[in-house]
Amino acid sequence: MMQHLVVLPILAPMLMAVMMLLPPLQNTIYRQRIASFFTMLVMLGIAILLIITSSEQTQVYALGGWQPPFGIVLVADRLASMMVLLTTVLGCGALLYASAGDDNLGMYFHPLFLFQLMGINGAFLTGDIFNLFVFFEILLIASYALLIHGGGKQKTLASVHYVSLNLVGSSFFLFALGILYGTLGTLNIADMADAASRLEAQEAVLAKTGVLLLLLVFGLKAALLPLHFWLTKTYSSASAPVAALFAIMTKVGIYSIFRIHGVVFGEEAGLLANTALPWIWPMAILTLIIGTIGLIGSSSLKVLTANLVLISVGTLLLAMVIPGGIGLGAALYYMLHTTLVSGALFLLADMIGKQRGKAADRFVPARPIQQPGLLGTLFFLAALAVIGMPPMSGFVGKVMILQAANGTSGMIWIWSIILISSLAAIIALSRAGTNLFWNLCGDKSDELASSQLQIIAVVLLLACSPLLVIFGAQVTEFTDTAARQMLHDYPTIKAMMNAGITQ
Amino acid sequence: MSLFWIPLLPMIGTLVPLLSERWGRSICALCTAIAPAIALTMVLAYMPSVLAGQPIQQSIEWIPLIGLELSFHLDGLGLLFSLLILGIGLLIILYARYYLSDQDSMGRFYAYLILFMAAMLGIVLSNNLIQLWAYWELTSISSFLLIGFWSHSSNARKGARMALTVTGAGGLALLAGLLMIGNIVGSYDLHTVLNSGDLIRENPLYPVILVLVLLGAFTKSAQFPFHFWLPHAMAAPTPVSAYLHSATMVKAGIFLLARFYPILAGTEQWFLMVSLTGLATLLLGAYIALFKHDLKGLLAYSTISHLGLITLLLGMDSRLAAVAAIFHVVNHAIFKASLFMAAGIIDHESGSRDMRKLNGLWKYMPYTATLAMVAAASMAGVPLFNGFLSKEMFFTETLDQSALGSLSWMIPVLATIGAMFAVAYSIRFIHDVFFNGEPINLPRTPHEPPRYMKVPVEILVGLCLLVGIFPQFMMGDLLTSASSAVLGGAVPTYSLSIWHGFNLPFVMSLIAMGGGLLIYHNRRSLFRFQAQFPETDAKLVFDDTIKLVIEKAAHFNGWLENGSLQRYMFWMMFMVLALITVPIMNLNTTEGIRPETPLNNVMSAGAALLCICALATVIWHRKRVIALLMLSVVGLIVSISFAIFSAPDLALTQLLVEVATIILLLLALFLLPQRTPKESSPSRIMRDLSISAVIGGVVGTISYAIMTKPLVSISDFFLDNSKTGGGGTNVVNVILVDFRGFDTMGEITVLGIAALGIYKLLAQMHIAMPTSDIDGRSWARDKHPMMLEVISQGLLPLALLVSAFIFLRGHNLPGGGFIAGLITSLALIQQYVAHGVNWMKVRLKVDYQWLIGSGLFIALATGAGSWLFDRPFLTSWFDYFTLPIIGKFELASALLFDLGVYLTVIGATLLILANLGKITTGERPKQTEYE
Amino acid sequence: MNFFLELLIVAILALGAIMLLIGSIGLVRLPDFYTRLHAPTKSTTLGIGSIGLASMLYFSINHEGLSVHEPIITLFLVITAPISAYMLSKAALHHKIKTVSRTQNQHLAETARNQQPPTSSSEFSD
Amino acid sequence: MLETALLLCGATIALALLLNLWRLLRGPSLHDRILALDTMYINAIAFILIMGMRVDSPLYFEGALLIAMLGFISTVAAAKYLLRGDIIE
Amino acid sequence: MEALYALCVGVLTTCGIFLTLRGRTFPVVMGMTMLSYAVNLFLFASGRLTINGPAILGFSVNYADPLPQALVLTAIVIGFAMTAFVVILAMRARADLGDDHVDGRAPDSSETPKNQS
Amino acid sequence: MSTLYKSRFFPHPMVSLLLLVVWLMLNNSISAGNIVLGSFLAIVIPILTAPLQTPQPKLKKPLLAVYYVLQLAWDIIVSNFQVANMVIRPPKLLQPGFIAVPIDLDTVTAITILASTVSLTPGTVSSDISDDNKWLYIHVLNLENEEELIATIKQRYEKLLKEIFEC
Ligand code: NA
Ligand code: NA
Repeated sequence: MMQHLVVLPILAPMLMAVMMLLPPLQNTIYRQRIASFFTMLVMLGIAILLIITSSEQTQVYALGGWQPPFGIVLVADRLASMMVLLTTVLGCGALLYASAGDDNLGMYFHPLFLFQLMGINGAFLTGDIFNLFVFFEILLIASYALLIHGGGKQKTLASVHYVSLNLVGSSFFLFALGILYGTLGTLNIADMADAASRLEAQEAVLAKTGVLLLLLVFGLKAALLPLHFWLTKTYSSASAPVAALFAIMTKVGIYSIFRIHGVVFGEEAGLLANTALPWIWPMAILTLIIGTIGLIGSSSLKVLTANLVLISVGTLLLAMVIPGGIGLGAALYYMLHTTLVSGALFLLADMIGKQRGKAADRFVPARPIQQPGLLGTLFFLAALAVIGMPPMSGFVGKVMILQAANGTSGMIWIWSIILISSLAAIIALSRAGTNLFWNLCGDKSDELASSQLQIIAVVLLLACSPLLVIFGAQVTEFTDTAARQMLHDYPTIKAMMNAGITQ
Repeated sequence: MSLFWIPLLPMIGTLVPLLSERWGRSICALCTAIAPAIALTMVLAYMPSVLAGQPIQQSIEWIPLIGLELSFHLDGLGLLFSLLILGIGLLIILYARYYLSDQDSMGRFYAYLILFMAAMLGIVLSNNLIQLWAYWELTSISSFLLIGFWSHSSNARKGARMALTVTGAGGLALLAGLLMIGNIVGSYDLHTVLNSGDLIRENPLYPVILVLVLLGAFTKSAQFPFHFWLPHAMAAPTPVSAYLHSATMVKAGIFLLARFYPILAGTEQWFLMVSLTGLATLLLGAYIALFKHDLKGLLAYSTISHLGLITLLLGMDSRLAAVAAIFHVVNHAIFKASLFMAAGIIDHESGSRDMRKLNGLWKYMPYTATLAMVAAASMAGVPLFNGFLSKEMFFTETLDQSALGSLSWMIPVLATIGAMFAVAYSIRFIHDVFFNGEPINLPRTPHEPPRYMKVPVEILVGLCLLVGIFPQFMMGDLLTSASSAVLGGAVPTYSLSIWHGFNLPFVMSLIAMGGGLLIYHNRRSLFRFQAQFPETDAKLVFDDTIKLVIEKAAHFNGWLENGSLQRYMFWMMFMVLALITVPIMNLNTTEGIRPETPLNNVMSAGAALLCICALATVIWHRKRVIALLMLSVVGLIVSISFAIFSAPDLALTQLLVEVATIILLLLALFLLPQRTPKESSPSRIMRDLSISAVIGGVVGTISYAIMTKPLVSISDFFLDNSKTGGGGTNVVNVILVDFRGFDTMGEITVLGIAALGIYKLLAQMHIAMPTSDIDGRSWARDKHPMMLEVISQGLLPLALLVSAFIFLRGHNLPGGGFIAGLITSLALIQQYVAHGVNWMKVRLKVDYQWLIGSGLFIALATGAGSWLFDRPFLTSWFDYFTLPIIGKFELASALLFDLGVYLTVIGATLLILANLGKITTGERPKQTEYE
Repeated sequence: MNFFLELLIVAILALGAIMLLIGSIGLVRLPDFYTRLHAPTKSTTLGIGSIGLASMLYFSINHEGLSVHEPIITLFLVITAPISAYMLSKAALHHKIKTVSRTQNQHLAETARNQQPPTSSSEFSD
Repeated sequence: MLETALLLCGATIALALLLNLWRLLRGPSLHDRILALDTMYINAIAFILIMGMRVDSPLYFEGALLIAMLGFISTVAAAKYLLRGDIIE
Repeated sequence: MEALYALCVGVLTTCGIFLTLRGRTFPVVMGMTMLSYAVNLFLFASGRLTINGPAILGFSVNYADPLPQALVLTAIVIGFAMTAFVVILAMRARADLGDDHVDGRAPDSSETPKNQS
Repeated sequence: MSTLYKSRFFPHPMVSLLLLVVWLMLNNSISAGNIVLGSFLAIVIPILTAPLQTPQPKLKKPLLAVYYVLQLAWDIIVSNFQVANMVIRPPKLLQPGFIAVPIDLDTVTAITILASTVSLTPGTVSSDISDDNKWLYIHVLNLENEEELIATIKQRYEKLLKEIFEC
């Protein structure tokens, strides 16, 4: 089984999701919950094994035994493995939370959830651009279906916008693929890098449009300005576990930008080298600015968290465009941090909102909640992480990014924007905290306290943050190596392919 | 390793009060005190060694990549501050035990307090810049919690946020500064950094670093113009004010200045920025303090003033001044903490802090009054009390200044004026509260506080006296050691004694006292004078600013994200346009070298048909059914185009999908308005038309440019290996089920998920059904025309036969599981159309969800089957067999995979369409009878 | 290929194409919906039938082995064309689509619309 | 001769298709348009068969067969839509 | 031929995008369908146009590029799934929000042009 | 309605036969393999679709049915030319009209075949059938003699159908 490890993060959730459509798992929520947990545990094991094996050597898996670049390959390097693990951990949290009852608000929660994981993992692992499209569609369609989970006007409206924009986005993905295939003649990502360096001037012009269209597509997923409009409403109206899981969705876009625009069409792509870089710069900065403004102007915790996601997107891409790729390691660490913490915050916002009754998570006076100490502490820790204050992981991430930018040409921009957005986060989160927990009126609300599972879910996700600091040496070392591997390993992968390691 | 325990113990101790709260207040306080007490003992144990000039240092690696070490360092400066933090901290714990009321959660309070203590210790002991910053931020956070402790009060919440915002902002600036320093030095080790003073001062970034670090220090130490948060932090319980806002946290900024004195001081920039800020703060604080009617307000501004004084001292270009600064840090901490505690007692026992109400308390609490008087005298700088000593040193140093050039004389003058006000407010504090007539409308009758509440004050006041009278004995070694740490080596000679003779500084002291008395005497006219200025409350300004920022931000959000998909879509198109037109400008020629395919009339007619119908769809898009018909022609032509350009599989698929789509859209149209209202303005239409036309133009251009260029691609491999490697002659099909079978598996997964999602959408849908058609005509009565039923029944077996035909030949000829699946689905849908949902429901007992599941499962299992043969997922297998009669035939795993596709397609399509029909049928209102 | 066979195919093709064209012409020229309904439904049978026959002959002659699958298309059309017409005309009747004024027995359109037996009183009234 | 005939037949069918288009655009009733579409399907079948003969490929047959099946389905669906609004009930 | 083909792709793209920019769900859905036609043709053309060369071994001499065909097939199926979802979503939106405007409510009357024909 | 064939394996033998023939035609082959496969499908498909089939009248006189089909084919060809002529003529010369034909058949299958026949023969289109299945409304492209047309339909087609299905 070990030699098939790379494909398992895709197949395991798919298999269980499919089983859930069939007897005996069909339509019984209890069995589905147990099955989901079981799957998550298995996936956790797979992800950890994957991390271990890929740390030694990048794993390449040729599906159907077809030699790349002809067949589809999966490539698990450190980065991909890390993303798979991240997804799984986040998924565990979201699933635990959902199993407290949210999964029963509509049909098919568990299969859709697992399909979503399948799509996300596939997007991380695939080494084929068209296959990436397919996995994008899987994760998108699952996200559409999950978004409406629980029902309600807000969700429907958010879905209309989210789905429409993404459908059009997918069309442009195909345009881009058409252009790239039409000029490069291949679909394998590593092979594309190779073909790109051989292009003639006029073909390169055409290929550039394809590369930039891909930026549009990934930017839409990542919620880069001005393609971010779907984000706030989608994230703030999705049911909590779904929103939490969605925290990884923007990262898929960012990951793809890292991979495709940072590496494949990066330094060594001949005439296509760094095509997207001049675009990512301003878009990332604008995203950060708009996210920051949105953060300050947020009127509820969910909207605030959604804006935090936006800020993290801007931050990540800003880190990516630091010349020489020296910000990538920092970005990867920050990615771990921000994904888990925003996932936790979405869950927390839901718990707080539910306990506050009618006021929900809006920043208005409300009756005291049932578990002020517990939720307050959790919120406090999450806020620390978000603001980037010790002892939570945000601080390490931020310091890493600032250090990476130190002394580079864009330093002033990056530093001032990141620091100002940190200040905005302080203002916004202190406002949020004081309003949610301290600004009270009336007697204790009669809403139910959050269930054990929900609390465990949040604690699980939040606990990752200090762990990322405590084991900071190992984690930063890993992300740094992952970044370097990503930057320099494509030639290696190419070589491995040619050597025919596939069978 | 024990140095780690000093900051670590309180950190762990944070949990102690939370756990011990249940055992009662005294025990809680006692338990809370354990950790700091041990830490204090340890500091004392290290003291001899440090005083002997042997600082202690311990570190372990943490995150080497960012230069973060867990590294502590106990030198003179750290020792002095640690003693202050732990010593006063213990007193505060005792004091708070009596101060807090029963309603207050003591455990929480102590937890915050100890957390703060730990953070503070961390700052003063840190030997790593990043670690120092981390603790620095932790003090901001814990002080936020402490200020907001009485969270029900709006003042507390706002005060806490303000403090956090200001100090947090400073903290970020500090971080930037520290990172720059680290970058220049190449290390974040404080020791290394402190030895690189010249390197830093010579760096072109030095001014930037200086400003950033000073921002951190000034915000924390409430220096003008960042002083405004401190008075509002007084919303905190008084023990907090005594501890944080007089003795410790506000001194963190001072500590920072002292700590970086060796590397940042000594330049003109330093002198100007630090001393002027200090001077301004000194004067402003002293002046405003006098006018505060609130006891704590007075003390807060006095604190600001004293912090200004210390800052001024550090800013002076003199090593002795630095010593004086350190000395004053200690003195101020002692007397101000006791004053705050006294103020707390008064508040606690009388229920008010308003000096206009508090009068003549001497009668009620003479003991407390005595203590307060000693502390106030120290604050005023009266000889024999510790405040006098450092103030005299300060005066001495002001006289030595020449950095302001011809204006240097102003420094001593202004210092004296500041001191006059200090005397004045000190007198006010005593006279206004303890004398000055009778109390007015106090909520409670004042009396002496409980015994042990006075103990901390007594101890501190005792220290005031001891230090004031025996300075050298009390402070000598400690001060030398601390100063040596600040100055980085040799400490200038100075003398700590009560009497330095009748010299100019002493004269200044006398002037200050006389002037202070005079000012206090004339306070009423001064109050009147002050009253004529509108009170600019910094808090209001700050609050308004924040509120405005939030409002503007919210407004901006609302404006940007106005909830209009059309806008969002437009922006996306705009990005598309930008992204594809910029590079395409460089395309010199679209003409390639590939020979063009010849054009004929038939194709031109087809193209015309396509374009006209596409345009007609747009033109008539508001008449939806018509547009739909136009659209279906477009689909038809597209499929025929595929057929013409040698893609029979595509043509078949497109045809089927097209019909399925049209049926779906027709179903949807029944439940949607039949016409679109006209609501786009002409300008909007023009805008949309232009952008879509330009994108269309560019896309067409790109398409043309690509088609006319030769292509070197990986496709030959597929043509070469399709038969030999994949066992099929239909290369497209072999690609789908074999070479790129993984894509296909994903594709049917998408289809399956879509069906599930749609089922989910339908499950909770309650829709109003139109009772008449678009023109108001009622529906026909005949639901299922007999003729249609009969013919449909007859067609079904034929259609299934065709579907089987298409399925089986797919591997070698156009066809395959997907196409066959769609044929089957459409044939069944046709039955639904002819017979209706209810008729079908009874007869067709197939669970479509189950069908999807099995289809996907078969595909998955086929793929995983290759594992049995130790091959990668989806490795195909095929072989040829010969049977009698039948002859040679082929068996291939791809066919099984295709079966999965087939079943999934049927399941998904029917789950969607049949369920949609079910919904409408179930909810259709009774029709008005046929006329 | 045998000239006469070729000629035969050409003739059949021509017949089919002309029939189809005439059907489409009728669709354009005829005065009302009901009359237009006749044009294509007729010409399809013979039109497609002929072209299918031509194709059958063509492939049977030009390629080894018989080609007999074309009639299946015709079979399908013969089965389905009447239903398409029936459904459309039913809809037209229901929606009272205008007939050309000289249409005889217009009252029958009304009774047909109601799917009632024709009323004897109004029979043969022009 | 056959080649020319096929070319002419193709052109004839194309002409027929354009005539259908005219009716499709012109209407006036929806019924007319649906009828025009139905006729288009028929003509498309012929077109594809002729196409197959012209390029001498038997691979076009299935396309024609499917159009024959599908044209019917969509015409009936559209007519049902006119009659009942709901096509599956 | 290529030019004509590209023209058709351009026209379809234009029409599709214009429709997706409309304010009601149904035209938007039609726009997406139209856009997907354009996309499919475009993607198909990335393998260049070939007449009489279906990629069925033994049936022609000069085979068309089979890979884009396979890609387009996948794209068609996925497009169908997506269209189906968005269509039903549009209905759901109408049911939930009471209006078929993409934003759930008709725009303010101030934005409506005054002189409607 | 006459006797129904009850076999589980051959619910509709005629259908099975038709399927086999169509299968062989589709494959352009009468190879043994195709006959086996075709027979298999011809058996399986009717079984699969059996739940969706309402009882069908039995074909009593298959030979007559063949005659009917041939006659219909001839009629289609002939009238196609007539209609072609009408279409090309100036449309003003047309005399369109509706007629109502009383139906004497009592199985829906037969009625459907009759209506289809009417539609297939150019010049007439079955427009509607009355609720009680007793009247067939026909639109006639050029209605010259109403009674004669009704009589022709009844004689030429309905009578045959009645015999074929014996109803
Ligand atoms: Na007073
Ligand atoms: Na229905």
